[in-house]
Amino acid sequence: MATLVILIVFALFLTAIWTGGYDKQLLNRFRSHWLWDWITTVDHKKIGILYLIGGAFFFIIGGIEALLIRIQLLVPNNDFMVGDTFNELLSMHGTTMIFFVAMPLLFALMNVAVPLQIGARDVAFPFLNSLGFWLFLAGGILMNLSWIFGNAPDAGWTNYVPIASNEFSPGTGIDYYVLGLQISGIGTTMGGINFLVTIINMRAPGMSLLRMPMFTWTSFVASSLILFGFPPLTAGLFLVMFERLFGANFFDVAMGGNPVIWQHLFWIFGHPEVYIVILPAFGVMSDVISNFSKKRLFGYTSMVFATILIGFLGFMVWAHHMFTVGMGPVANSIFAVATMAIAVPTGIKVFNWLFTMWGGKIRFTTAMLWAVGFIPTFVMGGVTGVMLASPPADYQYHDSYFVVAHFHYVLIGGTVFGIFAGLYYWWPKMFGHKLGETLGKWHFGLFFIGFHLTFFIQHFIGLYGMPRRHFTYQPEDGLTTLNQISTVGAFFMAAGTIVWLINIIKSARSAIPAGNDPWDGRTLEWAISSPAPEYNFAQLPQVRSLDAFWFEKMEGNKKMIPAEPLGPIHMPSSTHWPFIMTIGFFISGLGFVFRSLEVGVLGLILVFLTMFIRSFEQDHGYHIELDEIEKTEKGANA
Amino acid sequence: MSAQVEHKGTQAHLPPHPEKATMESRNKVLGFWFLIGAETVLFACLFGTYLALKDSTMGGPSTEELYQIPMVALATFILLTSSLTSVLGVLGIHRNNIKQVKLWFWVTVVLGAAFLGLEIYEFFEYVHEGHTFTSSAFGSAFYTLVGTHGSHVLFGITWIFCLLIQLSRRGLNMETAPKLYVASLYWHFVDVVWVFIFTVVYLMGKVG
Amino acid sequence: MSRGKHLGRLLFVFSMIALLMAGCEEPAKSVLDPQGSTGEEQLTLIKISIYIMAFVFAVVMVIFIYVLIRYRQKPGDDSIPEQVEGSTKLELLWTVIPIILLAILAVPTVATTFSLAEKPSEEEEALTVKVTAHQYWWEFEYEDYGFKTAQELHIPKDKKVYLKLTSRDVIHSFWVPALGGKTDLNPGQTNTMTIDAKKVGTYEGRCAELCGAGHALMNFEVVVDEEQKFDQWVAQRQEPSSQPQTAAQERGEEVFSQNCMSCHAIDGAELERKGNKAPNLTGFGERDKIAGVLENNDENLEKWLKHPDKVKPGSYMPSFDFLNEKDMKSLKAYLQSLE
Amino acid sequence: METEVQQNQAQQETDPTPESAVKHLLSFALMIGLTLVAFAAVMLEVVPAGMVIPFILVLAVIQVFLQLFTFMHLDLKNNRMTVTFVMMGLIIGAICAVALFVLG
Repeated sequence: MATLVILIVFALFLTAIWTGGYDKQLLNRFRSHWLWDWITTVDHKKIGILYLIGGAFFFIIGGIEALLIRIQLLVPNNDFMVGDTFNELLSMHGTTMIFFVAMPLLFALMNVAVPLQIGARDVAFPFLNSLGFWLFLAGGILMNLSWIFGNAPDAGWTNYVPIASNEFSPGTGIDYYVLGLQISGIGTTMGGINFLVTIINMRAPGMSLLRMPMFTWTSFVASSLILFGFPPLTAGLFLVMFERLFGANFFDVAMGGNPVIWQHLFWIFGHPEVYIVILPAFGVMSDVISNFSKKRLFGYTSMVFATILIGFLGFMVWAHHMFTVGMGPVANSIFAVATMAIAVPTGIKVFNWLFTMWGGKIRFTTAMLWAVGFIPTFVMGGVTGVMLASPPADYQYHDSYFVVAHFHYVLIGGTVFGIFAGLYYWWPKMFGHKLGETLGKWHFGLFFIGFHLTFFIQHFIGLYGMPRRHFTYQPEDGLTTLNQISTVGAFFMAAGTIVWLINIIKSARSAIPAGNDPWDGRTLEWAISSPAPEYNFAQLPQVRSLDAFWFEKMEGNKKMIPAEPLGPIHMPSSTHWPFIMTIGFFISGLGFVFRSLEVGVLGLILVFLTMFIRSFEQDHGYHIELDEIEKTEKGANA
Repeated sequence: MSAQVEHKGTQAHLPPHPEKATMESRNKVLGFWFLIGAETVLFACLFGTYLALKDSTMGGPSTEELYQIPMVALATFILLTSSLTSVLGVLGIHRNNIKQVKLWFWVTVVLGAAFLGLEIYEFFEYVHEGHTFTSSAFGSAFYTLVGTHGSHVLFGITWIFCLLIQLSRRGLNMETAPKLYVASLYWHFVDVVWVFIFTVVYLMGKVG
Repeated sequence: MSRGKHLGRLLFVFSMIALLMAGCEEPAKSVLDPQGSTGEEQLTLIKISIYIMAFVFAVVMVIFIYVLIRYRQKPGDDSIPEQVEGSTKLELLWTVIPIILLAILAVPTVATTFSLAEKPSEEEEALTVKVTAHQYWWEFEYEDYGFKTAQELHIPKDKKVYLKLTSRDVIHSFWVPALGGKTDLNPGQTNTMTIDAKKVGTYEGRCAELCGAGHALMNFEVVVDEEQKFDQWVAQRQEPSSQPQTAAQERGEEVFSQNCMSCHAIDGAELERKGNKAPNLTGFGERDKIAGVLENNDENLEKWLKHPDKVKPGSYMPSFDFLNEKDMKSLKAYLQSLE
Repeated sequence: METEVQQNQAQQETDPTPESAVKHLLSFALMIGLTLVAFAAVMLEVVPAGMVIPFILVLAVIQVFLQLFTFMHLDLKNNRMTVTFVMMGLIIGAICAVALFVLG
């Protein structure tokens, strides 16, 4: 019956669209609304801001989940949130923070900075870029709907089977995980391909590969990791979906399946994922440290090769997450040695950062504080990483709070610090005004202290025998004080985040224009006005060196030398199809979650229909005419 | 705002390599190669899963009892031939010969459909013998791998079919030519995957 | 601004004090205080890696702090520093030194990985125990002696114990921090692990792989005794005293066979059916804990019997709230009499 | 659109005269031949038992490269980046498949 109703509604919609029998005035009202502008945008800078808003939203949700976890662990045998509820919290916290916070916030920075840094007018696939964002948002919303419908995923962010199979996790919780990740994963893959092609094909004249800023390089390597890392996840999620929805038997031992296959698939993706979220942060750090030390990056070439090497080795080490599975000493040893090898290029990077600052003139802006705070924090996370690489020692650390401490040092101390550094650094380029420096320093201070309070302690909690994902501990375990300190630290971090939000609002209210080049920048994005005009560069710049803009400034030029005469600029037109297609995916996801094959298929039909329409659409964009460009450029320089 | 850009691409101006002529088409081709790279890993994971589970037949028919080599050989030759015909279509693009393009891509679609028909027939046979998607881990892994390939074939013929419609409506121009080129890349990739399926699934299944 | 700085310093001091305080508590089970050779070997490796890594961290910090102090921009100094490209010598230095340090770590790592995976030799006369994990309890089967027990793993001191680990349902992980690291228990697969204990005592064990709602309370104990005492324990397990002595206990056995038998078993008792879905309760009266979490006394036993789900979320044991007071009392008396 | 027709150095070298179908027909013949050999190796048991699987795998790999470099117009000189990424995909794919087979 329900299916019939849906079919009829669907058919009505289709007839309305085809026959034009819909309310044209209403549609026009929609179109003139400012939201429509954002929904249909294909401008990479606007998409970057959308990613920022989406990521920040989920950051708050994931943060609240983290606080609830820490409150539960405040006292032994607490009964605030136990059992399945606690498992839901930790699963959603992990999944949200990785997929819906770290990834989109990095995509925000990449979208804003990469095309500007390589002197491009646009990304290679504006349509896919927009689609990628909407799919991320749809995936995130779909997964978080599980809180409202009362059955969230509860098998950890790793979603190990058989705990995630129908038998041991009945209901729809895991389905939200599977479909939410599948949808946002498709978007992420598209984003990755987009950045790869952009960086390879769309660089300004003279911008050779070895003149690209470090952030562009790390984004490039991270995008290739996305390209090869997400398919195993896609494959794995398909297997889980088939098993949960259609009765397949990949993991059910009774039917000849093998649950370890999921672990391999997950970690073949999962380990590159770690580098996907850390490498762009490395890039931000490289740019920020070099900029605020007034020096070029020390050992640029070795930095580039270290990045590539980290990316490549990142695929050879996934099984170090599985030392205790029982793969045998041979496999364990191979993966242990491969893992240790990654420490070498990472070490190269750390020392290069230190020696970039050596002999420089360091300015402690907020962005630089994040970068400076990042170095000791990340080194801490790195050295515990090497310790974890040794299988016999890992038998003790594995799945204990020691591991929790380690990966938070890397993911917060590396990725989140990097994201904040990047946001403070590029904020003027995104919005035309800086984030407040005083509040910024409070934000950094509270967050930094809170972070170390929370997680330094957790190394010891782990060594004293507390496994991760335990909702409680016993009074006689002697872990009470340690856990309490950790909880207090979490609240410091929350306070820091609140200061950040206040800072955003306050600086937007006063909106003091920051000027084109507020930080005495080195790379191309600082050569154009803030915020960047929609066509980015009125004339494509001629790049003559690494740190192209700095080079021109040292030559005594105030601007980049243009590589082409001023002329009309071709732009892609806005399109609503990515949004419509995403709605199709969303309907399909929701349908499969509720085990309604019809709705699921219907959503997919909408997706393919949109693809079909898009394929037949003839849209060649539009040109921005010369006088308009001149007007904009004049306004920006006035 | 500014005026819409008019599309002026006509057959007469088609450059010898339309797939490399504009930034747009170069992006398209490069991006598509990346997608192929990603799909390679996706299929590799399904192959790995199949290999790990192929002996878990749970009393159902084993690979050796099940597979019918003559039918697989026929399917293989059909698909290999379609790969050749699609490349002949691409040569047509390079010669700016719309008739040749149409002919060879139509042949490709027909061959693809024939392959798909054979595969569906094969699946029916297997289900008949008690080898189903849910009968064992082997069944699940087999149908997932071969079925994913089959769905790629289906997508491929639909895609090329749509492009053929566009071709007859708009002619061979800077818009349709790169699309066809990319579609033929996709078709070759589907063929490459099949080369591994007949080797790893069917032939190795017979060796045991 | 200056007030802000002041507050910042205060925060810093506070956090440092907190970190120091953290060291004061005495942990009950610790990786850093191993009581068996497996744990010791692992600790050796942990120590080697900590020393190497502490060295690396110290070097980074020294350079880091020096740079931050020495090279901050002085007010009024607008000069442009020299734009150094790099230094092949330095870069080689921090490529080669880490490689050497890692090699130093890699050799004992590989050696220990292989030595820990070895099966105990014939001469060592290891005790073999089959460990089966269930949501959320542990079953220990002494194959050589032909009996099963649950929640408490008894082993003799100074003797290798060869564990064969598997799971009945989902993936669990066997962890006794004081005796050695984890090994996963996978359904349909048997992993092995060798441990021993050099000191008599009771060591806490935990499940270390998320296994469902009751994961945090899937605890167990390893009880280490002198060999002689262990043999006594084995003898008693083989000839358990499960016969009711008093009238209350007799009634208790009746209640047990009516309500508990489909899942639980008691060796040596004259009961008709013996369940194997839930822990074997032979010798229950001698156990330290109920369900691995509550101290074993009358009050807690009643709490557990009435609301197992409140004690251990997700527990499959149904509530026995419906038993009348007398039956409950006799059931408890019977259970506590099992030795 | 034509205003945008840019030719980079790599393309300027390409021959404006259309390529002939001979290369592709030869390549196709070779593929059919390799396929026949693979089927024959399994069905007729002409290859020693232990060698059959490696043998047919090698044949499959040769076919892949034939497809890539003839039908798919990949060539090392002009598309270095593409070749790098396709090879990376093949290597990582091979690692995944073998690892799942051996360790799974």
